[in-house]
This record gives sequence, structure tokens and C-alpha cells, in this order.
Amino acid sequence: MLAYAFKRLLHVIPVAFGVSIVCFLLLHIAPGDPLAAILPADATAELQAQMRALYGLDRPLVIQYLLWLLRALHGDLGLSIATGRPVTREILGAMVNSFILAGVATLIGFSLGSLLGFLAGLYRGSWIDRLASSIAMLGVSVPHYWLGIVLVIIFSVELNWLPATGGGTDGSGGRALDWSYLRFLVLPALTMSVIPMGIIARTIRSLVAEVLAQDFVQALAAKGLMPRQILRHVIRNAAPTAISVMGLQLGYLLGGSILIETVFSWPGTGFLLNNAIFTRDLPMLQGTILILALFFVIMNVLVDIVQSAIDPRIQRN
Amino acid sequence: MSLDLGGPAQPLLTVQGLVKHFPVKGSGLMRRRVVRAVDGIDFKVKKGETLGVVGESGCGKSTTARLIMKLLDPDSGTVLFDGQKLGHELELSAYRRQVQMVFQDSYASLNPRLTIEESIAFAPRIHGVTARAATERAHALLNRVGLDPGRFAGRYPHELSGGQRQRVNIARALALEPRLVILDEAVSALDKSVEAQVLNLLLDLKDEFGLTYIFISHDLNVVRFLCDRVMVMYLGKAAEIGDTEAIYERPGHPYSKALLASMPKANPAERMDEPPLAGDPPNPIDPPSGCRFHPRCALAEPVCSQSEPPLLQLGGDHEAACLANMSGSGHSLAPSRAP
Amino acid sequence: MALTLTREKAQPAIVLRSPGYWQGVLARLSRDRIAMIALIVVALLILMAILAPYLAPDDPTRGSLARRLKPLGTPGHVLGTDELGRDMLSRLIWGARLSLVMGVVPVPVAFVLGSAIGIIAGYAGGLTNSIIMRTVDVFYAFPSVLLAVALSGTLGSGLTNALVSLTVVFIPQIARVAESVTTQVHRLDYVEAARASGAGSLAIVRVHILGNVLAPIFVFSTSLISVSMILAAGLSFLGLGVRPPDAEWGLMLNTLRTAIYINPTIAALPGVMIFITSIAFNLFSDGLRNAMDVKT
Amino acid sequence: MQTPPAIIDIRNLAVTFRGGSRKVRAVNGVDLTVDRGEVLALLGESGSGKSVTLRSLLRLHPKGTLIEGEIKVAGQDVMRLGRRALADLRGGTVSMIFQEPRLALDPVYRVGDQIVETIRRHMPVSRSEARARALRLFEDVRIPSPESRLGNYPHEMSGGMLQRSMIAMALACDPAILLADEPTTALDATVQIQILLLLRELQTRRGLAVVFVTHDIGVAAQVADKVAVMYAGRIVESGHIADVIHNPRHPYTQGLLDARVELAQGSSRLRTIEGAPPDLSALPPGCAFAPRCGRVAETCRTVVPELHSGSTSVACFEPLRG
Repeated sequence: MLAYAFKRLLHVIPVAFGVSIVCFLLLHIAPGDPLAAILPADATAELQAQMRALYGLDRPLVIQYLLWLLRALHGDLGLSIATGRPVTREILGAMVNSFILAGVATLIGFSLGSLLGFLAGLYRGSWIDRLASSIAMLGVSVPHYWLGIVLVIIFSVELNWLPATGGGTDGSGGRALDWSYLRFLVLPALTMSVIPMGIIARTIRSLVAEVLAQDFVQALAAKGLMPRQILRHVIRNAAPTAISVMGLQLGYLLGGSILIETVFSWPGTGFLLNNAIFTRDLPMLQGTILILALFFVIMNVLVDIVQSAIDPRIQRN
Repeated sequence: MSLDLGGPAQPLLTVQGLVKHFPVKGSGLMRRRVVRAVDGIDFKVKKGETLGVVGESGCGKSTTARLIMKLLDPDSGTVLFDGQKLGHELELSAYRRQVQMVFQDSYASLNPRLTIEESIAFAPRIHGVTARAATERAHALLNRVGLDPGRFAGRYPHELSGGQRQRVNIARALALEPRLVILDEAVSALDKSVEAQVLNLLLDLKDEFGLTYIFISHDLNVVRFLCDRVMVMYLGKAAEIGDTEAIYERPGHPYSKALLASMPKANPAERMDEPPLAGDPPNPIDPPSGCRFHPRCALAEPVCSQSEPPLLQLGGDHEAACLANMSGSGHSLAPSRAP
Repeated sequence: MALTLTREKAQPAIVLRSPGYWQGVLARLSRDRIAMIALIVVALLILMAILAPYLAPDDPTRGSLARRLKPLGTPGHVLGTDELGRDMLSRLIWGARLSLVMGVVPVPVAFVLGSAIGIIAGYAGGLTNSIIMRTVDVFYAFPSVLLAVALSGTLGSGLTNALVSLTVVFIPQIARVAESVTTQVHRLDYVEAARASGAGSLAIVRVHILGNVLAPIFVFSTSLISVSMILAAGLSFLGLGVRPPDAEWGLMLNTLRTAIYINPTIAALPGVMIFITSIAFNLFSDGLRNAMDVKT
Repeated sequence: MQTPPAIIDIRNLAVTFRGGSRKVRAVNGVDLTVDRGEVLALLGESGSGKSVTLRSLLRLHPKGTLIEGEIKVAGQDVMRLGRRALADLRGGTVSMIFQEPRLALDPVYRVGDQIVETIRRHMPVSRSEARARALRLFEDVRIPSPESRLGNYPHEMSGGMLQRSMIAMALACDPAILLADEPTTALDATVQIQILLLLRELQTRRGLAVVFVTHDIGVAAQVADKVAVMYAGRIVESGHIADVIHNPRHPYTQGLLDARVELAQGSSRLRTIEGAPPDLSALPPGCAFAPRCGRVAETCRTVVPELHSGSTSVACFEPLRG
């Protein structure tokens, strides 16, 4: 088990390197001079060259990358051009908010999705299946940012029950486990949960159908188990895959939170990313993307390790 | 059309020291474990004969077939076809025209998107036969294997029964006019009455086209009926090889003996009381030391776990790898050293 | 062993031909009522986009501040007007053009490139496979929204950049599916048999691999169109897609956000169009999956 | 003369599957009795309905399958049992072993736990009692180091060991009847004979009635007291195993026996039955074997022959020998 985890972690290193290269190159495919944002428009050639040397932009690309990587490995992703604060600190702060939002959304999506998926799979072909599958289909097809706007229109604009945007205790950015904090979470979390709900429901539906088609289910009936007892076996068989899909969805939501966080002005990484794009804050942009992608990579590995730990079918050696 | 090169005395196929190990997926970081699928086998196939290869799962029968077909690259060992060394004197494409294979799974071995005639015509088309001639040949072959081309040529594999599909696979294998056909459990998945029909067909085709067969099977009755000589395999090695009658009448290896005794007799008066062999065939990963059969062998003695028996001549072509037959091996049953 | 076979006149007068796989797919698909309705909706949307100049009652870019945010059912503006007083119906109809182009085009492009990459990797195996697939893995390691935003965020807004970004997002996904099905098919006995009959790589790929891997890759790709629609509109929604004043549903959703307090119904309309398109493509893809009998 | 009632009594069983628009008549009027402590082999080729007949005894068919006729098992009317009573019968009075033990065991549960689950489903015993019982069963089926094997997952066991576990599980609640669906077909020859002998030993010791489905005459000869030969959903011949093998009366039985390779040693070709079994969704009006039969008469093509008893019971208008 530990050996497997170790091996899986080793495998991730080249991918992580690749990700860092892509993130690094992002800066260089960006049109225009990366210094344009900080330099005054009338900067002298001398000043430009000075700045270039200061940022290491006069060195070969490979050296630039290695220096950048070395700093990144020490947690130094440079300073935000917009705020002047260290990128790493800004991201970590926002990361907590994003994580809370994505975590809650995943939980909602997983609970609802599993329920719908199991119902649809167990009653395949019946009206229950058709209803559950239709809901799942709507879930995977809905433009969630639009759904967010619709929910805001209904619950904030029309009913005035919940705040339309912002986050933190009364919008202050603090965190507490009370209504003043949670009421900001309700709409974005619900909106965000819709897609994972649909995906998980569809996955579990086909998973359940797959398990039910296996010979051992008939063997379970042949030894006298009642449907409820057979259901336990089905759940236990489907669980490893279902849980890994949930883990991946959490990773997706975190990485893809930009749309929802923009709609609700939720102070997370997505919001940060959006601001970085429009202020052309390239270090911030690069750093956020790097951290989110690496988080997704690690999430993938964790999912694999957890799955192999709970699924006896996977050879553990 | 390739000519007979070495004359009738020259073996059609000579296999020497064939070895194939597969790495075990997900094995430890430090120690790479391997499946010793085929672990050093030598044998010859004479022109016009049928060589049977028998053994239980994991003995390396199918790997041997794929190695001969060059579908797998051996770790070591050579294959001579009609005296020509494969890869040196004989090019792979020329070799493949002369050696063909029929697989066990009649469905998986036909492309589901091709009609029957397209499947059969594929190989001739590759070798430069015109589309029209290839189709004509496909129809003729279908006819020959007992399927009416008018009814079957335009159909797809899933519309045929298992027996019909296996006939198609045989026709496909014959489309290049090969000299050697490897039948890898080719009739094992068929019902008994269908199996009998297909076996007769194989015999007819062999006579008609002067074919040589390697017949891989776990069914000893079928092998006895069909084969001139037999090789018994156990865990990647040849345990015994020789004329069919010699092996079936006087098996020289305790494993062959047990295998033969394990076939249920279709006579309620001849019921067995004791299983001839205990335990399951072991895993070809980390096979036992010495003679690989010793943990299950009734004749096993301490020496059997220490030294590995070579194939030893028992008379004529008949060879077996057992220390009990080998004078001076240290086994108590071994004949005293010849003067 | 002269092959006497060819000399026999064995050619039958008539060969019964079974319907082929694709005929079967079409037959099954045409019996699937939901898939057919979805197909009709897609066709209507495309028709709407093509015929926009004839269907739209008004110029989609000309507005008047005097008639801003008129409600539904306003005479002359059935679906009201937007924040700059432009006719909503006309903008929605014209918007179909850019929205469909942005949402749909990346998928076929990625289908061609991704399939090629994946099939080559799957067929070649070994080191070639490792090099290609590890590279693909790097791009796959980005959640799709993040990668699309990162690329168009750095490249800057605009139709071309958005198209490039989306295509880059989908290539690794399709390549992975293509690689995995190709590897599976490659191991099947009929490919072995073809190799054993001396066929070269090209012939094997053309005759035995392509015919059996394209269907599952195709089904997977069609399922991406809906994702692509949502993502493309999402980019515009973030201001990373087409630029104003062009009509595009995602962009309209963005610019109308300020109007949710004044005229919420109007503000939600462009999203309805995205939703309908996305559902239609998803339902059609599901129908196709069933008709093609593709697992998972 | 009062004979004790048979433990299995099937009358006029018919099973129809609905596959899309087509109706497949898998079993077509089967009468069958098995006495206590008796081993019956159901012999036939694929599609003969032997496995479907076996599963009918537990009503183990996919949803939408139509079962007609009477099935009495151990004094219970299987066709009329409610859900609960049927589940009590399954695994309690009648248990079953399958062709592929690897597929018939839940891959994510330990084998021991699956046996414990079965015991506790049918018997009011504690977990540890059930565990102890499972251990005794593992010893009974002679699994080496049974204690640790109980903790194995199915994929950690070899095929022969799995089938032994499956047998242990089937016998867990002291059933009166064991149904065996080709239990040795997937096994290697040296393992097959071990399992056959184990089954025979346990059957004798426990006085089990066994219905053993197989396509292999040799296997049937090793385990069965009686045999019923099936063709296209009907029993064509039944009787004591020795009688049927030595003096077959139905042309199909004769053909099957003649096609055995063992008999052909030394001759150049095998004797075969020409043609192929009929399409079960479009059976001929008369005897289903008529199109392939060498003794076919006019009546054979129009009337379905009844099973007539003699030295063996045979359903044929032109039987061989008496």
C-alpha cells in the first residue's frame, strides 16, 4: 500500500514538471511586453534594459525557467503587479475560501448525485430512472454561471432572502460558522453543485447497472439474500469508483471556480484569477494557475491512492 | 507459392531454446518480478505431421504459439522454418505467408466491422492479389469449409454461430495457402457435436492441401485423435515430448501420467476414487526450484527440488524430463548407471 | 498444393448482404424519439444562425438609449430590449452565429487532431506511446475551465484566441480516449491475425483499427460539444471571448448582468439559449451512444 | 406400493425469454423428478435449456421471463412462493454453485465474510458461531490453511480453491438440494477431477439431491446416478446413467455418444451429427431434432413426441432398440 502510494507519487513528478513548464511558458506566449504594465509608457531604453535585467528577462529561456522554478519551489512566486504583495500569500488566502466553496458544493453534488444515480440504476427503465436521469441531464447541460444569475434573481432580487454577492461574515471576508457567514455560501455552493451532481448521478447510474449485470448478483440472490442485502453489495462495489469521481470533481470545481466566483464575487482563487487577467497582473495569473493545476494533479494522485486503499480488486503488492 | 526446400526429412519448424518472460505489472520498485511464461523449450515439427501441445492454464502453450507466429518477440531462442533461420535467411513477410494461426475465441478473432468475405480477402489483398481475385478466393474457401458463400459472404461475424465463425477463421487462415497452421485451442469453445464437425474439416483440409498443424489444446482425447506427436508442457517447460501412442500408452513423466488419468471416463463403471493430482497448477511467477512439478509429484524426492531434469530420451523420439528416469540423478527410482 | 479453389467457378450468383454497422446505427438512431427531437432542435439552431439576416427583425447592433431594457412583449420588440436598447430577439438570433461557431468548431478540430495523436500513441505503444501520452497528461492535468481561461487570459480576448484555447483543452481529452480504445483494439485477436498475415501498420490501422475505434471516439467527442458550448459562452461571459458589440449569448449574459434589478427576465434570456443548445447536443450525443452501442 | 415423494418434481415447465420483439422458448415442456439423495445430470449442448431448467428451480431468471408449469421442491410449490419464502428456500433448502466461481463471488468482500453472510441469513447464530461454522466448512471442502484462507479476497485464490469455497458456501446451511451449473467446465483437467470427487463425497455423506448441469458425458458419468439429455428445450431421453450411455434410444443421444473422440481413436474421421440446433425463436412444429435425424419419419415433422418410459424414457417415434 505504502509502496503503491510512493510509486504513484513518483509518477506525478514528471507531470508536475510539465505543468510548471506550461505555466512558465504562458507568460511568454502572452502578447506584448510583460513589463508594459509596470513601466511607464515613456520609459527610456536604458530603464527598460535595467528592468529587464532586474526581472532576469535578458537571460536564456531555460535559465529563466530554472530560476523561476527554484524560487517557486521555495514558495516565492513573485510580487503581484496590482497589489505589490507576494503572490503566494494572496493565493493561499483565496485558496481557503475556494476550498470551502468547492468542498460544500462537492458534498451537495455528491449526496444528491449518488441518490439520483442509485435510484436510476436500481430502477432502470422505470419512471424513476427517467426522472432521475432527466435531472442529471439538466445538471450536466446547464450553463452554471447562468443558473447562478437566475438564482440571484429569484432569491436575492425577487425574494430578498439571500445576499447576491460577496463572502465572509456580513461580507467582511472573515469566517465563522454562523448564518451571517453561511448565507453567503448558499447560492454559490448550490450553483456549483449542479454539474458534479449531474456527472456523479450519470456515473453511478451506469456503475450500478454494470454491477447488477455481474454474475455474483445472481449468486447473491441464489443464496437467499433479500434485495436490501443485495443493495449493500452493490453499494460496496460501486463505492470506490464513486468516491474517486467525487475527488476528481472537487479538483475540477476548485480549478474551474472562476465562473461561479465571478458571478458571486466570492473572494477565492477564481475571483483572483479574473482580476489578474483584467489588470494584466501576469505573476499573479501565472502563480494562481500553477497552484490550481498542481492542486488538481495532487488531487488525482490522492484519489488513486484512496481508491486503491478501499478497493480490494486493485492489486496492492 | 513457396517450394519445399529441405525435402521431407527436414523438419518444417525447428524451435531452439525459446524463452519469453513478461514483467509483472505493478511489481515492487526494487525487484522486478517476471512471469516465466516460456522458459527454454526446444522442439521440431515434421513436414505433414500434427504436433499436439497440451498442458494446463499457465503452462505457456499460447505464448509458445504467439512466439512462433512472431506476434511476440522472444527474449532468446531461434526459429528455423524449413531450415531457414527466421529474420536472417527468411524474411518475416515471406514467413507469415507460410504460417497461419486460428485462435480460440472465434468472435474476437474476426473484425466485427468487416463482412466475412472482407475478412477472408484481407490477407490476399495485402499480398497483392486483386480485389476481384481475392473475393473469388474468399468465396471458394467459404465453400470449402462448408459455408454457402451466397448466404454467408456478405454477413457480419455476430450473425454467425460459434461453429460457423470458426469455419470462417479456418478459411481466413488458409487464404494465403500456408504450409503450417497453428490451431490455438481452436475447437475448445465449441459444442461437442460442432467440435466433431470442425475436427473432421481440419483433417480433410490437411489432406487436401498437405498442411502441417500445431494443435494446442487442453483436451487430451482430441489431441490423441488428431495428433501424430505430442508435447506436454508444465510451467513454461516441456515435460515430455514424443509419439502420441507412446505418450498415451507409456507416459514417461509423472505429470503426463496424472494428466491422462484426470480425464473423466465416459463409463459409470470406471469411476475414480482418488484424484490423480492434488492442488492447483502453480503460478508461473516464481516457479518452484529444481523440477517445477515436484511440489505436486507423487514420486518427488529431495533431489527433485534441487536439480532441474533435462529432457531425456526414453527410446525413439520419446523424451521426458524426469529425474526418476535419469540414471545417476540421485533419485531412488532412477535406473542404475548404464555400463 | 496448387490452389485448385480459384479455378472452380465458386462465385455465387447473388450474395446476400447484411446491413452494415453504420446502417444499423442510423436505423437505431432514427427510432430514438428523444435523439431525433434533439437533432431537430440542433438543426433549427443552425438554420437560425445561417438565416439570421432574414429572420432578425432588427439590426442587432443598433440601439437607442431611449428604449433601454423594455420588457417582454413590447410592441416591435417581442423579447424586449437590452441595456443599450438593442432588440433582444434580433441579438439572440444573430448571437447563434458566434455562439455556435465558438462552441462547436473546437470539437471537430480537436477530434481530428486528438484522434490522430491518440491512435498513433495507442498503435505504436512502447516509448512513442509514453512520450506522447505523458505530454498529453500534462495538459490533461489542468481542469478544462482553468486551461481555457489560462490560455485565453494570456493570449487576450477575441474569437480566434478563444477557439484556439478551447481546441487545446479538448485535444488531450480526446487523445486519451483514442489512445485507450486503440490500445484495447490493438490487443484483440483479429488485429493479431492481421499482423500474422503479414499486413503492414498502415493497412492494419486503416482496415482494422480505424473502423473499430472511430465510433467510440466520435461518441465521446459529440458529448464534448455541450461542454464546449458552455465553456465558450463562459469565456465570453468572462470577457475573454468575442468583444462587444458583437452579439454572442455568453457576452450578452455578461453585459446584461447589471440589469438583473431592472428587468431580470431579459437578463436571463441569453442563458436560456445556451441551455437549450447544450441540452440538445447532450441528448443527441446520448442517443448516438446508444445507437452506436458504445460502452461507458 | 407407496414410494416417498420426489424431492424435486417438475411438470410441464416452459420458460420464455423476451429479447426485444422476439420470444425465445428456452424450455419447452420439461417433466423431471429427482429423489432424495439422488444425483441427476442434465446433459446437453449450449441452447438446449439445461441451465435454464436448473435456474427455474430457484426462479432465478431475469425480469420479464415467463415461467409456466409446476415446480415442487422439497414439498414447496416454487411457483406460488412469496418473495420472502422464495428467498428462504434459496440457499436454505436449495443452493447453487456456478460455472465461474471467480465471477460468482463478490470481488470486494472476503470469502469468509460471504459465507458468514449466507449462514446468518438463514440461521439465527452469532457472528462468531457463523465464523466457526465457516471454518468447519472450509475444512470439509479441504482447503489448505482454512483459517487464513477465510480472510482472502476472491482474486487472491486459484480457480480450484474458489470452487471449493463456493461449494462450502452452498453447503453452509445444510441444504437438501444442490444445483450445480457446469461447476468444473472452467477448471483445468487435474483440478476438475478433484472437484468432481469432492462433490461426490460430500453428496454421499450428506445425502444431498444434486442436479448437475454439464455438456460433458465423461463428467456426467463420473458423478450422476441418472441422466436427462436435453435438446432444444426438451428432455429427449432420461434414465440411469449406465443405461443411457450403453444403450441410448434417442437418435440424438446416440449421435452425441458416437461423436466422442475417444471412440474414434484409430479411425480417420469422427462420426458427426450433421446440421445445427434449431433457432429457439422459430422451432419446427414436430420433433426439434427431426431436421438432423437419420431415422426421421413423417410424423416426426408434425407431432412433438412425448417422453415414453422403457428401460430409459425416450421422446421419439422411432427409438433405437425397443
